[in-house]
Amino acid sequence: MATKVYMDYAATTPVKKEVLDSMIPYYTEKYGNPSSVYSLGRESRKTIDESREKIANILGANPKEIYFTSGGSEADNWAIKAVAMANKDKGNHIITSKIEHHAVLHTCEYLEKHGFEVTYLDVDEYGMVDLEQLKKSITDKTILISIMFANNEIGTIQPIKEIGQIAREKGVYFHTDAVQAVGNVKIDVNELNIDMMSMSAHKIYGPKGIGALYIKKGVKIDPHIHGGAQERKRRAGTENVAGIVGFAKAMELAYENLEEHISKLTKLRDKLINDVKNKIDYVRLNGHPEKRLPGNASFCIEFIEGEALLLNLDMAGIAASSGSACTSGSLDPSHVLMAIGLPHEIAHGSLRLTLGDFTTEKDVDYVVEKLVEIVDRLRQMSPLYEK
Amino acid sequence: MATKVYMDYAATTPVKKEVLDSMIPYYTEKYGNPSSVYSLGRESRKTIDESREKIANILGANPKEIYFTSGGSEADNWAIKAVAMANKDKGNHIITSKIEHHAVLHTCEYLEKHGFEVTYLDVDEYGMVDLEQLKKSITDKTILISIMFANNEIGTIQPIKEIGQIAREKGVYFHTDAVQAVGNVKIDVNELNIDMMSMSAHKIYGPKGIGALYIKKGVKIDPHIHGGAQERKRRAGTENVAGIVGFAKAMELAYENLEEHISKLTKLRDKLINDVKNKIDYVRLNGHPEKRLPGNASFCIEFIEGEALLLNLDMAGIAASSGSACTSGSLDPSHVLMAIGLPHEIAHGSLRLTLGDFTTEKDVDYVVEKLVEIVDRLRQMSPLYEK
Amino acid sequence: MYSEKVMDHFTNPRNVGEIKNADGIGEVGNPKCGDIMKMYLKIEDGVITDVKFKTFGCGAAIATSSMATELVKGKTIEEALKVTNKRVAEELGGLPSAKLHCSLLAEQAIKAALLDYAKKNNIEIEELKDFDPNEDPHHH
Amino acid sequence: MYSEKVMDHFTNPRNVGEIKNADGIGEVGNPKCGDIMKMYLKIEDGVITDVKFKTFGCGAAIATSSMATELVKGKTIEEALKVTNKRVAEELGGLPSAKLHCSLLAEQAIKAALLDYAKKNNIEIEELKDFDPNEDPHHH
Ligand SMILES: Cc1ncc(COP(=O)(O)O)c(C=O)c1O
Ligand SMILES: Cc1ncc(COP(=O)(O)O)c(C=O)c1O
Ligand code: FES
Ligand code: FES
Repeated sequence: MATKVYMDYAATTPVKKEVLDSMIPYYTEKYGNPSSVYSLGRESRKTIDESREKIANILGANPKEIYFTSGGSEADNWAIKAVAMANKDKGNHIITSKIEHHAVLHTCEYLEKHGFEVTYLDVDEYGMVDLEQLKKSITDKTILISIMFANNEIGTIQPIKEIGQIAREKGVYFHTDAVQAVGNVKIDVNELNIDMMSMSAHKIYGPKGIGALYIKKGVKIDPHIHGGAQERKRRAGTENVAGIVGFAKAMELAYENLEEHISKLTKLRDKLINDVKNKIDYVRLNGHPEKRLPGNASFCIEFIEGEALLLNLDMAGIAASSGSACTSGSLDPSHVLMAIGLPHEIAHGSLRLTLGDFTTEKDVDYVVEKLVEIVDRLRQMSPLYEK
Repeated sequence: MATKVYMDYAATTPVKKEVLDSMIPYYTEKYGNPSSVYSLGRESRKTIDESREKIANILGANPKEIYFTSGGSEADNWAIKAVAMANKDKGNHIITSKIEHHAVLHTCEYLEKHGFEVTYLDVDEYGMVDLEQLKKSITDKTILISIMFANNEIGTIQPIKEIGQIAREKGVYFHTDAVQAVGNVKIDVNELNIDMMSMSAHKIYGPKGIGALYIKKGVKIDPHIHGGAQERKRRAGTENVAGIVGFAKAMELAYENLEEHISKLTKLRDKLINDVKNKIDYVRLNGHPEKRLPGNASFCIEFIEGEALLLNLDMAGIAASSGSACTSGSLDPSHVLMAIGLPHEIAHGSLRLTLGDFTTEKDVDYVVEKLVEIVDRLRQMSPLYEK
Repeated sequence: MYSEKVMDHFTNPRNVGEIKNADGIGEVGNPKCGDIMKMYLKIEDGVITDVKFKTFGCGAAIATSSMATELVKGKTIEEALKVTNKRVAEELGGLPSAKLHCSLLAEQAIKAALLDYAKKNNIEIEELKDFDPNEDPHHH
Repeated sequence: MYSEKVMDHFTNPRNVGEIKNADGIGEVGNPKCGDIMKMYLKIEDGVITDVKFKTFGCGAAIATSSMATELVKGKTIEEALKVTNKRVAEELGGLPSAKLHCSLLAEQAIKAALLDYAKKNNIEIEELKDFDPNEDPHHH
């Protein structure tokens, strides 16, 4: 069935019309290589500079601190691996949390195989890291703290400013994966004490395959891709000009109407959460009740399994996601749901509904209606559910 | 002045209409994340699979051997660094050539700082590597040979099959940077004994920011970006679906009409070369007279300097490039022109004109006409030129 | 991802439910692994006259439960014992490789129910001598 | 990349050429570095009455040669010696930082020509006592 209601904005978003329109000329008539000296090339260079400036201004950064990458995963990999490599004479210890995106976790695991030590901080039942545990974990071998801004599964927003403060006091670099926070939270990198920050365009109505790493001036970090002189010799490769333009446009749109976006999404999300809780029993909300992304509603629905739920929702034209292990055919449910202390069988029944700029109240009503039916049907065939 | 004649196809190409048309739906209605289980996501997954298959078929590869990257530079970095890391217990020696793209050279230099040894093979006056020197350079510590398929500045095409044969006989991996060869040469990876091959879409009328690395089944190589399970867990990050579709479409178009493309370009190129040689004295052709890319005409024009030439051409609406040091304000002219044995002062007068699918005979005539005028004017003010 | 046949059995699973006074009941799997299958058999004169199931698990788990019940219904115990996970997967037009273990669950649930029947009736079923219903199919 | 003024002087360079029987000729730079500048001066009663140049080099090198000739034409030797590369770059509305060394070339070419004039006429110019026209401006 064709998708009637898209409720997976945290997975990716459609490209907004204004964004696509801004990109098209850079595929067709304005195709010059930004490294070329002739006018067609200089025009591309100028466009990249302007895009970089737009993004920097929104984040309170200097344009020279914004480095374009192919997305959030590359930005995470770069920040962590290249700070580790560049500072290994200072120390070999990295601190992160148990609920990071795999782009951070698997990178840390890779570094563990190459002589680095990693502390994975616990989180509480709401997904919050403990600042005291963080402080205690810092040793004189610690070179980097990497804690995500907002979690992609349960939506919890961390106390970034305080974490940055602790890092700065101890002279340790602080990287944050802000892929989910960008476009949903006001961010000033200096105010929040951030040294490096990962971003991705396709989560904010921009194109897939483009993102950026903010690197504060003075941070000691190796280049990520060697080659041409692009991105101030730190990330070689002919620039994805159209992608960069689209990313900047998406940022502009997101921050032009941030307040409105947040209040609209928060209202819809709260309605969704309340309706689900009122109409379905044995449901719990995952993540922090207040400190959460405006569009994130993450549930555990007991006695049923996530993949079966998603397939049924799909058949009703609803796009959603789950942290169930069965979604990937693997054994363990999402590490995030495990980290907030959910038992396996409950984590298996997780459902993530994420709302976005095109979500309407009617969509919410439709999803709740269908969800009630489907949950009922699946519970009827569940050996765990006894009325 | 607006560009009237684009003769820098080796730098980048405009995106063809058919290519752009194939991409647009993946920005708008078909925006699903390929990792999602619902129909919108499965559709994206299917599209990626089909694109991978198309590209693999053209190259005689298995679809599972094609890994999408953000471009040629990333592919080069991945191949070299990750083979080095994965095979360092076997050896620490890498062989490459002096005329590689910076994405290969700077990566090798980086590895030299981290305990690897690199042999940079010489080339002859035409830019050809010497197979005997290659054979002699292989030791039992050699783990990788990386030699480019075709050179981006002077267009010389290397004896890839023979290099691959030598590598295979010695049990050494063979990587080739085929960014310039793809779309201009028929390539069968098995026939040519290639283990890894870098590609980039924006050189063949596809979008910037997408490319691929061919990795033959069985090659021992580390993942490049850690994170999600994309690209068979070897290159994480939400896929650039539109980019992948555009890349596949561009490959399809390129190989549908390869013969025609080659014969058309070769004819125009030879006309250009002959006209320039006939109308301007003290000019030499760089690169191999026959074994060269169909669209590449690289000259050295004595007594004048490349940047001044490019600026004048730009004012006449002509987009071209040069390996002159002055183009970048650096001291040394292109390493490629140095490697083929040109003296500094001659390398400074280099001019690369590269032709493509939209080049006409009229374009060639216009460029020759303007070039004659400009060279004359610049020579008038050159202290080196004495009539 | 899933074949049409899988989706059909997942959407309209056959024989869902419980049998009051079943002659054999088998439960396999483990909620920790995210999948539990419970199988109810009615057996008369060595023939499975009725079968029902309840399943907590993914689409493949539900579809294989459904298909397995269809395959054993009306069959003798001997015939039912020949319903392997491979057979169930084949009848469904194949399963993604990550989902093959789910079909093992269905095979085991039937065996567990037959074992229960055998125990209750003091019968010895040769083929089930070494069968352990508590073994975790995920770790095969 | 280049200012309008630079492009103007690059496109229409002033005073290109040679002066037969020049009173002072200076040549600096090195073709190995990709830039050579040759400056011809006509000097009467301590005043530069005519000046011409030839340059092998980038856009900035040509523009700075042109601007430098304009700045010294009609000036006394003392005034000409005050035409620094900074001054030339400023008059051109600035240069990209990678191109600043090209403006040094112009300053040096003038000095070299004045030195040549001084030598030919057995004059001592105090300011040029330590000047070495063969020094490579790239390595400053
Ligand atoms: C031979 C060669 N290798 C690598 C590259 C780099 O490719 P990309 O710009 O896609 O990173 C280029 C072009 O810039 C090239 O010509
Ligand atoms: C928190 C977080 N980090 C990183 C990523 C990876 O970003 P990308 O898909 O652009 O590589 C994502 C999304 O997939 C994410 O949600
Ligand atoms: S029941 Fe878990 S993957 Fe099928
Ligand atoms: S003369 Fe070489 S950079 Fe200006």
